[in-house]
Amino acid sequence: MKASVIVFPGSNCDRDVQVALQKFQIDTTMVWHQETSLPKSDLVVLPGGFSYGDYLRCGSMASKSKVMNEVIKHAKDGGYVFGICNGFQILTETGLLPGALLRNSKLKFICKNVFIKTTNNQTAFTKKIPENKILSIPIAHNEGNYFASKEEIQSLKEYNQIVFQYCDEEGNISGESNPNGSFLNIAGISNQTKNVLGMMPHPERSIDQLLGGVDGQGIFQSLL
Amino acid sequence: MKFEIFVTLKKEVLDPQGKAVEGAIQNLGLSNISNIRQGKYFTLEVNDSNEEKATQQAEEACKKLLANLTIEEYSIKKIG
Amino acid sequence: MKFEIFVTLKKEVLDPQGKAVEGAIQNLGLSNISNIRQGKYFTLEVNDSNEEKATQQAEEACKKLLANLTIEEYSIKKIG
Amino acid sequence: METVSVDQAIKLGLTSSEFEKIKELIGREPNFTELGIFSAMWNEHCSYKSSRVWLSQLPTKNKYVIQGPGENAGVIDIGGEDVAIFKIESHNHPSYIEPYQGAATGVGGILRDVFTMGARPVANLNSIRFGRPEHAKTKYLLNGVVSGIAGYGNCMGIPTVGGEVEFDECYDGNILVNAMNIGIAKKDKVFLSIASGIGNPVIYVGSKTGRDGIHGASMASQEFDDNSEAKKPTVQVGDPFAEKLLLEACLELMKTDTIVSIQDMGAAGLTSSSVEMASKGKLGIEIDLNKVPCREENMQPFELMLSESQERMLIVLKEGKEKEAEKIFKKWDLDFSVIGKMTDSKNLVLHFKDEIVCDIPITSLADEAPKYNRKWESTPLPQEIDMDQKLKDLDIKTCLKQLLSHENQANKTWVWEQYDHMVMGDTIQKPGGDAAVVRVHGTNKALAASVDCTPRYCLAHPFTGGMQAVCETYRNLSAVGAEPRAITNCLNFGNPEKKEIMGQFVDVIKGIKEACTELDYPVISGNVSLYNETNGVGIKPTPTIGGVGLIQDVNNTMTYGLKSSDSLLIVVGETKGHIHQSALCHDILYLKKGPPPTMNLQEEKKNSFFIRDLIEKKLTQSVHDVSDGGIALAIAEMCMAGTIGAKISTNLTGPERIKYLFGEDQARYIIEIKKEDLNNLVQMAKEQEISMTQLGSTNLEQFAIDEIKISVDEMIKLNNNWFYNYNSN
Ligand SMILES: Nc1ncnc2c1ncn2[C@@H]1O[C@H](COP(=O)(O)OP(=O)(O)O)[C@@H](O)[C@H]1O
Ligand SMILES: [Mg+2]
Repeated sequence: MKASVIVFPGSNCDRDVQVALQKFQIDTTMVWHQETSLPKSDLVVLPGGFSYGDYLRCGSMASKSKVMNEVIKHAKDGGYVFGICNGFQILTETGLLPGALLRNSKLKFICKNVFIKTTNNQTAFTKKIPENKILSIPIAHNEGNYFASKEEIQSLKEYNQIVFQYCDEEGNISGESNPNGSFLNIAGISNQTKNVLGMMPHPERSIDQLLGGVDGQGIFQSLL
Repeated sequence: MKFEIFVTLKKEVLDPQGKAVEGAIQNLGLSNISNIRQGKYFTLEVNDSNEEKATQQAEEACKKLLANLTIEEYSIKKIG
Repeated sequence: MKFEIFVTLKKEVLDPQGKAVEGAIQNLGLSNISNIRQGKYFTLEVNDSNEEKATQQAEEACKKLLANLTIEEYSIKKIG
Repeated sequence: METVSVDQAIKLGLTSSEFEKIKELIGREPNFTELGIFSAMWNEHCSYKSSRVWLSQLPTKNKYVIQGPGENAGVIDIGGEDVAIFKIESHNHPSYIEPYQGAATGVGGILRDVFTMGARPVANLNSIRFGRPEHAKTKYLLNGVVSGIAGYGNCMGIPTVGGEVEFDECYDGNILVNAMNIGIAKKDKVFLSIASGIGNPVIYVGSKTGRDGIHGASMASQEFDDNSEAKKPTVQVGDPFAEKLLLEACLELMKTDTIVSIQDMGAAGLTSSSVEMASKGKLGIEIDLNKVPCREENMQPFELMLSESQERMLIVLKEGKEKEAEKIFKKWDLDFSVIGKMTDSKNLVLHFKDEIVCDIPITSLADEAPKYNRKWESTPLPQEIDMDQKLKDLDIKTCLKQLLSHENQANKTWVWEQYDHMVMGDTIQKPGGDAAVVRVHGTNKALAASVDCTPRYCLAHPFTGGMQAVCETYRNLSAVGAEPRAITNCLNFGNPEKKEIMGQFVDVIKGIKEACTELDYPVISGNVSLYNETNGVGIKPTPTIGGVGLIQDVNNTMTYGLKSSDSLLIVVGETKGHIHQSALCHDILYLKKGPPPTMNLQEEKKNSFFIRDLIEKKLTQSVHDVSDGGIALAIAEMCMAGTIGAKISTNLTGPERIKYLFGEDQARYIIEIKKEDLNNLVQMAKEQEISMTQLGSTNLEQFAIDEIKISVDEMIKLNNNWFYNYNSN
């Protein structure tokens, strides 16, 4: 398994995700956003952080980076693309995933552990996680409030693209267990062909018991 | 040539900021104020003396970057 | 009564967003575009038929909440 | 050349005798640019003119210190090839005027101080103090400051892992925002600001210069009055994105062999950075102001030299390395300009257009800056008063509930949930514990850090308060199993021209000195913020201490949440029941008289060694230091963190029981141990002459003190809600 992690100006979880991938023996290369070609990779990761300072709209400027043309090509050819947090925002800005991520409903940055339910384990990223498994994984974002038009939501449901939903410890998906106002408590979605995943929670922060948990490792294991 | 650009959320998109601002305004006792929506406002210069061409470039900036057409719409106004 | 409100950074205040957006626009090949500044744009309604009074309330909303007068300035326009 | 008047000098914050001294030093009248430069270098913030004589008394060395005060930040050895670099700094005045940007640029400034020395910043902490919650501006200031700290740190991708928040009337018109950062570097890759090499190029990198914060440094050296808001200079707006690029670019440059010295542009911008580098190297410096990258048109020399635009650095390169350096800064989309060179003239020479607009000896700006030995008056130790009448009828459950729900003891999750405290993947103890614990990346060791101060003690008796602040960090570090290594300090005081205030300052320094010496816990960096006064009323003396310690093995760190409902609770350290100046008296009963608790530094040391030894031998289940609210609150906090109850008996009644439970005697810790370890522990304590008392045991869902009972759930509710309720409307 070979992965490329794209580094944008302002990315700041690039090293974290590199550490995680390497922990699962995934051979990882860091790729600067101005590159015009990708090293041969099975997986491309768009890491979390504040690309371009989150100015204008989160992910908007990064989505226009040179290397993104290659990432889009890679996705269209069926390669895996994984966007975490800011990476998810970048994926919606490029159109590889539908919808958009708006300001959190309380207008505050939130960094804490949340529970998410694995609504769909039929993707390359979740295939080793039992269906409906509840995971405890941290979020850390200001704009994670998922929005999509009625038609888009319809199609997300139809093609089974909702992968993770915020829930409580028992798995209830409700207003109380929604940290940011996301539509349908959506925490992560895939594209129709299930080779592109975007999620707001940070699985790379949940792979070490010493740091508070290992619930994120199922995602990396699924990719192997 | 100078332009003003307005980028606003489409009507059907929830506006968490506008909503929060509205709550805050009410708390300030300005109870007559309602229906607040928040958008972005840009001013920029286009170095092209042909108005049509200049507008076209401003238009392109909106489409390519300043607005996210999934959730936003824009309008452009020449101001000098 | 409907108003439009523009909140912009004072001229001498650094606009980090405008600066970053300008860089990105240049990278998109729109090299004629320059001097981008980003501000906020609000629309709101004031439930008062007296224009003067309504404007005054919009004004108050700006001063108390919508604009941070330490670094920003605002302008108000009646639009309906 | 235009001449200047003494009136202009006074407007710039100089005194008339200082103006005379300038003329004497340069042997002529200064021009306006030169006067501006003098005013910036000679103000309190840059020259430390009121504090220097006293600061020099602080102990600055132990076997770990590699670099003490005098550089951008201090450096300590943390084993192997690694060093930790840290400092704390105030941004009080700007944060009062514009809380978001003030706090944000405060974080930005301290980060530059750390990475300018070659370190990658790995942990942010902050100490923030506001006026009464009901004061009209408090909510706005609190929200602005917290989101400003969050905005900058989060964007930089540096975790904010700890801090403190306090509300007190004395900060109504003068909030405190003290930001601390810790970075990690390799021992042989520490960069200093001592320039050398005549002819070496001086380069400017980072963002462009605008008219931001011109005279911010002198504002930080003046009292506020009702007109200050009108007089404020252009507020500096932080650009954390630019700083992130600057950080990466500087660290990349530092890997090459190109840098002679490097210095961030902080207070008084280009002036202080260029003068300090030249002064330390005993050289001259020549700058062509035409080459300074500008954001605005028609900027004048005075403005260019005094601007406090953020995210800028000044670097002296080895000759011929300009191209190599430029390539790196261009890659990161930053401005780069060769603006001058080091000279042998020993003067600061500035060119603008085709003129020389400044030519003054560096020594006159630095070494010859005024130094005042201001009048001071020591604060005597207050007498104890008899409080038994007031204490005897108090209901313990009510007291505990009031303390738990008081803003100063309330759970601060609302604050630190806004900070990304996990990014970089090494946060082992997040905010909420006694001290933050951050692993040294790629190793098995960790740094622990804590910032503390108890201003009510400092006001009552500054000497004791100074000692106590140092000891509280020492205890917090010990409680997580770290060996305390060194501190940084931020001394926030009122107007030093008043002898009582100057006396507080002197007493606090003496207290810090005493504690640091005894504990072998020196000061390696710091900052002084004076004139925290509005309309003649000063703040309580607030010497914020940031302590840093080392944990050799990350698996040997300790937390304070109770772990099991079948263990014993023990207090280590002697309980005498010192209730004067306690949180209970001060915040709940409004009894503000009397002396703070007595410090016993020998006990502090002994007990800390004992606790660390227990943690290392895995004889404790949890450890918590006893501070505000005494034993009662300490145990309550352990219960809430572990959602397990406790049951203790005092065998006391009336005022004695209140004093026992809520008294704030120092040098104490509560530990949770397994029953079977008790005998062993008693033996160890006896051998080491440690005072240790069994309090009781852990329990299921209740905290029971003698006959008094409260459920852990109820305590959690009381403790968790304050910030959410306060900020919900
Ligand atoms: N401004 C803040 N930023 C981050 N963490 C904070 C802040 N204020 C308090 N905390 C955290 O909350 C916990 C409790 O703080 P405090 O009551 O000052 O503890 P102590 O008295 O034990 O030092 C600590 O872990 C501290 O780091
Ligand atoms: Mg504290």
